Amino acid sequence: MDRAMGGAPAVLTGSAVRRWVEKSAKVLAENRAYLTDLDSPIGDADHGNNMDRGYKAVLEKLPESDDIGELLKAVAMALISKVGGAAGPLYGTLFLQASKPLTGVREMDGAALAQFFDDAVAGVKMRGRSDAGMKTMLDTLIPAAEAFRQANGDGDDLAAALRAAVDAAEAGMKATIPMRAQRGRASYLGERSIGHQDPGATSSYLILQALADVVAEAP
Amino acid sequence: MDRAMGGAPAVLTGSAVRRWVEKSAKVLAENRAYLTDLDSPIGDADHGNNMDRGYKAVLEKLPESDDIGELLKAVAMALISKVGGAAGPLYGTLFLQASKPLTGVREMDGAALAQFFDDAVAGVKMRGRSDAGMKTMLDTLIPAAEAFRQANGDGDDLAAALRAAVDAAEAGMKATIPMRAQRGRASYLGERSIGHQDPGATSSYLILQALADVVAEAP
Amino acid sequence: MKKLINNAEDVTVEQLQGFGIAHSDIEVQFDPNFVNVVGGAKDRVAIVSGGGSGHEPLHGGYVGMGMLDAACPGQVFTSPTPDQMFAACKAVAGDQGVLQIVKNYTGDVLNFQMAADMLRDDGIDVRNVIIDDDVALKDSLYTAGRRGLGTTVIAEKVCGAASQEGWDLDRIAALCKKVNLYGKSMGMALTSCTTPQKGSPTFDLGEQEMEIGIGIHGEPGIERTAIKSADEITEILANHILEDEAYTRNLSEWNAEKGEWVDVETIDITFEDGDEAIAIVNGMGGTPVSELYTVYHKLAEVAGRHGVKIVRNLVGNYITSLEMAGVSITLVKADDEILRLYDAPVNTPALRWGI
Amino acid sequence: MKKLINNAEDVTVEQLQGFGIAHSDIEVQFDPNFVNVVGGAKDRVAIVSGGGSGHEPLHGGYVGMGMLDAACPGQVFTSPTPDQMFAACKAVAGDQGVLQIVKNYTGDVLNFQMAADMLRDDGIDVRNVIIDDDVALKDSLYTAGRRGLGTTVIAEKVCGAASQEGWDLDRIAALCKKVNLYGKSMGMALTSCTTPQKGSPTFDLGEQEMEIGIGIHGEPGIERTAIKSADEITEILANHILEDEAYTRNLSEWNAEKGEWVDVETIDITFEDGDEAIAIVNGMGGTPVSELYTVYHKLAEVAGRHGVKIVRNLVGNYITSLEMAGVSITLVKADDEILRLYDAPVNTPALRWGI
Ligand SMILES: Nc1ncnc2c1ncn2[C@@H]1O[C@H](COP(=O)(O)OP(=O)(O)O)[C@@H](O)[C@H]1O
Ligand SMILES: Nc1ncnc2c1ncn2[C@@H]1O[C@H](COP(=O)(O)OP(=O)(O)O)[C@@H](O)[C@H]1O
Ligand SMILES: [Mg+2]
Ligand SMILES: [Mg+2]
Ligand SMILES: [Mg+2]
Ligand SMILES: [Mg+2]
Repeated sequence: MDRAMGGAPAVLTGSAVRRWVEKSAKVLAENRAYLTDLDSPIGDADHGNNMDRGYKAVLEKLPESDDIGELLKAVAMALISKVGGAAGPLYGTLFLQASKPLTGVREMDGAALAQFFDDAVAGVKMRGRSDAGMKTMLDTLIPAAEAFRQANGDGDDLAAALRAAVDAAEAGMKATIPMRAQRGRASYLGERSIGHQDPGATSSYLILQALADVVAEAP
Repeated sequence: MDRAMGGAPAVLTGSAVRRWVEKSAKVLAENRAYLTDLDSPIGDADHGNNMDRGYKAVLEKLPESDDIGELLKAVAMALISKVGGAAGPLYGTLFLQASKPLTGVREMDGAALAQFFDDAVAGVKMRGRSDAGMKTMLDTLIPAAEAFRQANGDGDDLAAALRAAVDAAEAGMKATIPMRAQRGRASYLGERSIGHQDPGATSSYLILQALADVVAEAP
Repeated sequence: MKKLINNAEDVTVEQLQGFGIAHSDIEVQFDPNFVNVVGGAKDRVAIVSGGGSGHEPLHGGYVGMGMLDAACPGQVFTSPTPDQMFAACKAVAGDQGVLQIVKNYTGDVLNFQMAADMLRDDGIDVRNVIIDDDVALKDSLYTAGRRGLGTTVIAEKVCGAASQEGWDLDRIAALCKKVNLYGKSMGMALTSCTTPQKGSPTFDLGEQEMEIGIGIHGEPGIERTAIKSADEITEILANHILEDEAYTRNLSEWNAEKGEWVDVETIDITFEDGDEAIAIVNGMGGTPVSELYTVYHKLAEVAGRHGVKIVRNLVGNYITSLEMAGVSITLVKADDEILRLYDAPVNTPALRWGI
Repeated sequence: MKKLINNAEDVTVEQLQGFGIAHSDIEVQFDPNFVNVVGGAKDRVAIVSGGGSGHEPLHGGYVGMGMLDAACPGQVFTSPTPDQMFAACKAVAGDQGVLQIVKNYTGDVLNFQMAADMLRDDGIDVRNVIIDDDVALKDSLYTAGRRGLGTTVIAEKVCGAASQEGWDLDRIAALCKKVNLYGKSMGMALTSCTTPQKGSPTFDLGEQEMEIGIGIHGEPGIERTAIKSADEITEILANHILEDEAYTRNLSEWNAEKGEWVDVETIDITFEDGDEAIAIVNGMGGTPVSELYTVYHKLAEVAGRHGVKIVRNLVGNYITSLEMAGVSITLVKADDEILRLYDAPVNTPALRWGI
């Protein structure tokens, strides 16, 4: 990884993306029961299992390549073919949509990563016919994408901008607690969905945090 | 009721038999849950309901007659047609068998009652292919019949002889606790039937006690 | 108690009312309660069974063309009364007589025998065949004998088909006895059931415990053990069945010459290498049918290992114990005659094919 | 957790293996997992459905002559993946195309749409019809819309019969949409179910509580109330169905001309005096079938009070939620066309008649 001043990497390389995917798989495995428990009171008690199963498949399918577009497309296809449920197509589309402009790209700077987040959000919105405030993964992803773009514009290095994104993601995730769900299974509960943290918003937070960690730990 | 010295009745009249039936119905209704609970660990949790349902039907069918044979036959037929399970045919046969020599009889002395108990026991043994020590109602009925015959032979009055029968019945009932069942549903449990009081032995005890009470309270 | 009922006292009647209007080929009668096919059995042998309620679809669900002509439902887990059986048999019997198929529980046996006596007095020819196929119980001397389990369903199906073919009463009774000797079953429970009358579980079973060798009345089984995997459970049940030795006992039977009920020594078959069988993997009421397929998968393997080939199967809830979770396995050795009769058309609420 | 399973991770595969060997007319494929009729749909439209496992007999139990040609089982309560659906449709489709019958859950809809896109790219003509019949949910703007419940079973039956009659794809798709507009359902739970993966109940329900307006994934319902009698529960569910107003929502549909998925405004029927209906009184998996008859009895009365006559009924476990105790009611308005197709022969593990 190239480093800007202070030793923080200035770009995200293909190998860092691979480490991100591996770290995500590890974190989702560790949080499997937690995510499934979150999916119990307002869902069908499978989100942790879905994500864990999906990322296990991702690890098996991940190519040796450093082409970020190829890597993210592989993530997308593995999730689409292994997760099922709502999360499979949604996370699948997130990575598929975001991977499109990245074919042949081997490192991403801050601007590219900001675009990546925006594309990711757009993919989920399109697939899920959903938006901010509906108590979904978008309530994590949208503030994270905005915070990243802001911090990057303010001149923060990658690690700092990702920290800002993760902070916004965490706030967004927690903000789902008082929300009334309008999409996904939780929406069936109406008022009774209030008071519970959204499982998809939580898995999105964990995946973003994995990215920030990978960049922060970068050699 | 005719009375021997001391005011205790010397014979059991038809109207006393009717009071016995009514008292039995009352006692079985009161002990419905108790008998059903006894039938849970070693049976199918219905004995109290069976007996209560049966005696409710008996009350409806009981003729105005003072003919003891007619009364007891009515008891038998109502039990047979309303109880079902093992208890229905067994109690039904008990009363049917014992009623046979009593057609046209309007009062029973001690000797007649001793015969009644023996016939009752014979009826159950025949219908159930069972005997003492198998953890059934016979473990109450057999010692009661024997104690009654003994006390009556010793010159006890009806009330005293019935008290002796009830005491023997109680002991017999309690003696079913350590027994291993060899008939009825409890026999399926083998060793595990040990340690539980038999529900049928208990309902037999309650019915005998009702008779003793009726005779003791007799006006 | 969590049940879809109105009044614990009346559940049987409530349910029969719904059953009656749901199935237009079947009539439901009250006081005494029984279920019968419209039209009865006229020119053929009537096949009648019955038992406590709570085992649905047994027996009412098997009333219909090619199976039972009438069924007598008792109170929950309580055998029906002789007057029900008498009325049911009278309602459907033509001049060919009645076969009573009786599961071996003290209450069922005694009540059906009383009913048979009443019918005989009334001039109706009646045979009374006991089904006692539960291999969990080894001895008959110190117990009430083996209970009637899933073989009952096959007996009802096969005898119903024989009646449709016009067999006479003695031949159908002999067939029914053969099916009983050919059939072996064993069950287990993961949970107790709760009868409406009692309102709490009949027995307590820890979260890590199961009961092996249960009957169908919520009564505890012959052994309580730590919970095991579906494959292990299936091995236990299937091996008991497949390795069961020839079971000898006396079964009560009406002797027309002597004019009394007599004990007849009766000996089961044992399964042999090369046998074909009809299998039932039966849910006890509260187990999802999907789980039964895991059991079926293992059962086919264990049977195969013993040289027994399953040529027909029923996987589902056929003889239940209210909402109990658990499974029973039945294997009935199948010869050509049994298979042909089994395959014959049947049209009942719970079993239907060929029509 | 008390289940007849070996490994919580593999339950779906374990069960499919047993299902495959139990039913000789049906094949089971693995990796990707699906169930298909031997021979596929060659000269007629293939009917395919699928969804999470745990709802058995839905959908695999409805694969067979006159109903589904293939079914894709997902993990327990998790919709299957597009590659399963793609492979299943490829396996059974002839040159008449494929109808996908999709229950309206976000995951099912998204995955089936992705599969439809893949199939279209592969040159297979595909229609995708959504079933959203759960009247418990009133609005579609602030929710994921009404869920798919029991009407799915009738849609599968009727479309399977139309395929046997040789209808073309557009006509069957129109029929399927009609059945959806004609069908309304609502369910309730007395207990939660437990998924094998989680191992403990999905939601907690007190001994005196019930959930009204549940789906089929062990998700809580729209309201929690004190437990009521079977008659009261039936009144609530039946009245919601019978008095449901015309429900308007957008359903996603492939527009071949535009080459994209478009929203089509769709409006349900309301039940009117004089209507005939097919009724399902469906057990959620852990409720004895006997109790369902009490519900059916009351349902027939309530429907009659609204002038609706039940002309066909299914009483049993047809679309379940593992071992959940509870019931759902479905009424599908039946015109002559629907009735004729409903009555046509069907031979599947879970539904069979006329053959
Ligand atoms: N329409 C949607 N748009 C965005 N996210 C959604 C949508 N529907 C559901 N989700 C997300 O998916 C998560 C549930 O995923 P999961 O439990 O794996 O799928 P399912 O709901 O099919 O069981 C929810 O917590 C929510 O964050
Ligand atoms: N063969 C028998 N002889 C005598 N008594 C018996 C016999 N079998 C059962 N019983 C009695 O019947 C009682 C059970 O009656 P009940 O519960 O009403 O019938 P069931 O066992 O059919 O449910 C037992 O407790 C026992 O006392
Ligand atoms: Mg979920
Ligand atoms: Mg009992
Ligand atoms: Mg009983
Ligand atoms: Mg799910």
